[in-house]
Amino acid sequence: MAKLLGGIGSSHVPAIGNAIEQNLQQDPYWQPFFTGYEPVWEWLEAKKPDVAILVYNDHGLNFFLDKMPTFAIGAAAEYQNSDEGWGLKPLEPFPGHPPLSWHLINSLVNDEFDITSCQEMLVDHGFTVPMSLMWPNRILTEQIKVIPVCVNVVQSPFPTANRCLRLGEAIGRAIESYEEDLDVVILGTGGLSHQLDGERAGFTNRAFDTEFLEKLAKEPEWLLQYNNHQLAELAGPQGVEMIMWLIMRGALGENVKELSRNYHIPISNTAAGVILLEKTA
Amino acid sequence: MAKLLGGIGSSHVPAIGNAIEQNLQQDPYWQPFFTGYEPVWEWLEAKKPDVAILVYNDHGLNFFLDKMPTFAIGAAAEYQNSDEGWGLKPLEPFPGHPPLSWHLINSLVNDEFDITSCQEMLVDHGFTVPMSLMWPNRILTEQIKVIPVCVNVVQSPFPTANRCLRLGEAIGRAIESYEEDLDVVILGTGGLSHQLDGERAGFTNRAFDTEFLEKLAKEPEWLLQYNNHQLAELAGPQGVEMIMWLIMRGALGENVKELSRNYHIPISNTAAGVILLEKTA
Amino acid sequence: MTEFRKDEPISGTLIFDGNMAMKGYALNKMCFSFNSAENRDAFKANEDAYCDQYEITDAQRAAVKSRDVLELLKLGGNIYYLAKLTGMFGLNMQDIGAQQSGVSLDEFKAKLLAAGEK
Amino acid sequence: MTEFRKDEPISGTLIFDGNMAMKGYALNKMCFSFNSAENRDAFKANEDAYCDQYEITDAQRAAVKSRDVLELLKLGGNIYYLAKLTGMFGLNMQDIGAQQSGVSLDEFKAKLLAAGEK
Ligand SMILES: [Fe+3]
Ligand SMILES: [Fe+3]
Repeated sequence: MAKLLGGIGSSHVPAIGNAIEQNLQQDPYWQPFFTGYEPVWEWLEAKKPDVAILVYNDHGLNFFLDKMPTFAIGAAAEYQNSDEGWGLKPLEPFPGHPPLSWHLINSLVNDEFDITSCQEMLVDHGFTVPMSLMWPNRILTEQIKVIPVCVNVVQSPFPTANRCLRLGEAIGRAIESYEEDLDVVILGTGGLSHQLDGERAGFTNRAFDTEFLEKLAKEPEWLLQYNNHQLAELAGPQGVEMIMWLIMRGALGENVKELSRNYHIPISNTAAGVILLEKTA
Repeated sequence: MAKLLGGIGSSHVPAIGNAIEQNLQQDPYWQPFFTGYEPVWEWLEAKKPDVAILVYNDHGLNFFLDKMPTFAIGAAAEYQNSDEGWGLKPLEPFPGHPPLSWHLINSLVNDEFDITSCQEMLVDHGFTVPMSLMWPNRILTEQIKVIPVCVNVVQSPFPTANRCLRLGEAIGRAIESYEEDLDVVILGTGGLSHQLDGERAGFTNRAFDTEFLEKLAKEPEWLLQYNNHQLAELAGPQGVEMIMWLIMRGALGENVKELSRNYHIPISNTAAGVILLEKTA
Repeated sequence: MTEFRKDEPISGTLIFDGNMAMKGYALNKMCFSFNSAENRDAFKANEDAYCDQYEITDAQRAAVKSRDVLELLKLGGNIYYLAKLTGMFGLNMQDIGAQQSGVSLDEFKAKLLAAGEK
Repeated sequence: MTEFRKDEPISGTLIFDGNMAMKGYALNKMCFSFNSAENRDAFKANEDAYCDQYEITDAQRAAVKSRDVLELLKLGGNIYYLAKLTGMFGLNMQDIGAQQSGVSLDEFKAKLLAAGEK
């Protein structure tokens, strides 16, 4: 049976992709950020998962306002990256896992999640930056397979934090009911606090992010006290992306151990976080 | 406050569009079908609703398998019809009601329905045929406003019958919480039993359809005993469309009176039904 | 929940699920393109060149050539997109219904009218 | 549930909800087209002709011309699509962050670095 080993929460700021492309990891600006990934690389190297379920948001590459899904799941054999209009060089395509994709879609729709299925899908920096971050030594033939889970945080209304946590739980159940022996990891990306638009552009909230990270392993329901409008005020309208980390957390179930955590301001306009959680039962 | 007056269930077979275009309503083949709409026309003429919420499925015009939503709701000022590839002449655009669309979307997402919002959307025969059927004397400037609610019955897995009934209930609540004084009608379209593909093409099931129609007003939960695979066997894979009538029924709430009903085989490959339900409280 | 995998087959029916979708994506994508009159004309002008653009399999190409709906379904075609292919050649849902159930168009229509008599 | 309509305004922040979306659809659609290098080139070659294709309002056209992000947001632009417009002219998220908050780029970066010191 498939087994979910753990989850990683990580920011997906485009500037990171740039830093990796230009080998800036040891620069004073970047070093405090990349250092947080060392435990993640060790863990992924030790566990060698077969499939990654990558929860992220599209920023206007694959989806437009004419067809804006709340939750979209990829079911393609391969996912292509493409020009987003402001300079990042598109990466090579990423291999998918269609049978597990379809199992997820079937299980989630049966559990009454209203999924948009995508049999062909472009993946933007929200997806490619975490892939480059977690698997820096990319060897195409030995590459991990990925399943994109794309969440609407572009057109309000976004899904509620509660809905995200429950989706995560349903994903966890779906993985456990998949018959093939596969080791799976789940990534929840985006955030943490930041604001790109409005007079308040550049806003961050260290205290709120810190409490979010503190509570994530043992008390994820803590975030549910806030509706998305309140989250926008506390963490910036783009900081609301932290609800995607709840999808990752929900999938891991009740018994979770925090293995590492890092937090650093600033990466571009963003308060960047990373957390590594292992499923213990 | 907005008020839901009633609901209409109706088939949306393309051949009907053709019959209307060519004025075949009095032909022996067509008369037993169109006669069923006379009470509907009288009721709509008396009630003159301001907005119609039209639940239907796209058949490969607006949506493809690359972005296949379970539930999609239109939020456009206008919806265009277009060439579907086999001869129906495209109709003039239909005016929407964006503020009510957004109210629906906001309310439903808050109620944890994972809606795909569509700010631009082509509507196919599944939508245009019911419009032509219910409002045969189309005067553009006095036209009813419409909100499309498009359901996936193209790519399995389809939403469950239960999910559809709950979506309907949530739509009903959303209408009742809309502050502007609007009279609203909801249409649930598609079905009834039919099969387009496979050796069993041409399959119908009068007994099952009759029981469905019998139970719809007072016992809509009757359909929930069947999963979609069972429905495909009983009513044909395209007969599963009857779950969209449950969305209509769910919106009407508990107190409903059946004003009229008609059933006729065949309209093309389909067992065609129409039902008129009035909300009594 | 994996119960869906234990579904009993339905006589004379192929459910378009993930397994079928995985087989037929390119074929369905090609047929979806036939919404456009320009594309239909291009296909009619040179079927092979048009099929080349979509990388359909040889078996799918052969079934497209022969307009064999049952075969196209088995190869992963979805009826709604296939209908745009057959529609281009003047075949409507009753024509292909007759073809799939192995009877003449008149017999197919008669069978449906008979279901109306009961 | 109508509670979302009673939301208190957030200082210096415009939430991209249905009301804003209704204003800005054509503007956002135009900016979404800038994913394509070919479209970006066409826009740079003749901005007015490109804007004509999308039927944006005169106010939106003026704000596009002046690359005024705050104004574009008020007129219904969504930041993710607007970023493709500004990105075309070499302005990244920090450049437009500085512009919107009314400070120089160096001040904007310094403010963020200071938030990192705490
Ligand atoms: Fe993001
Ligand atoms: Fe239909």
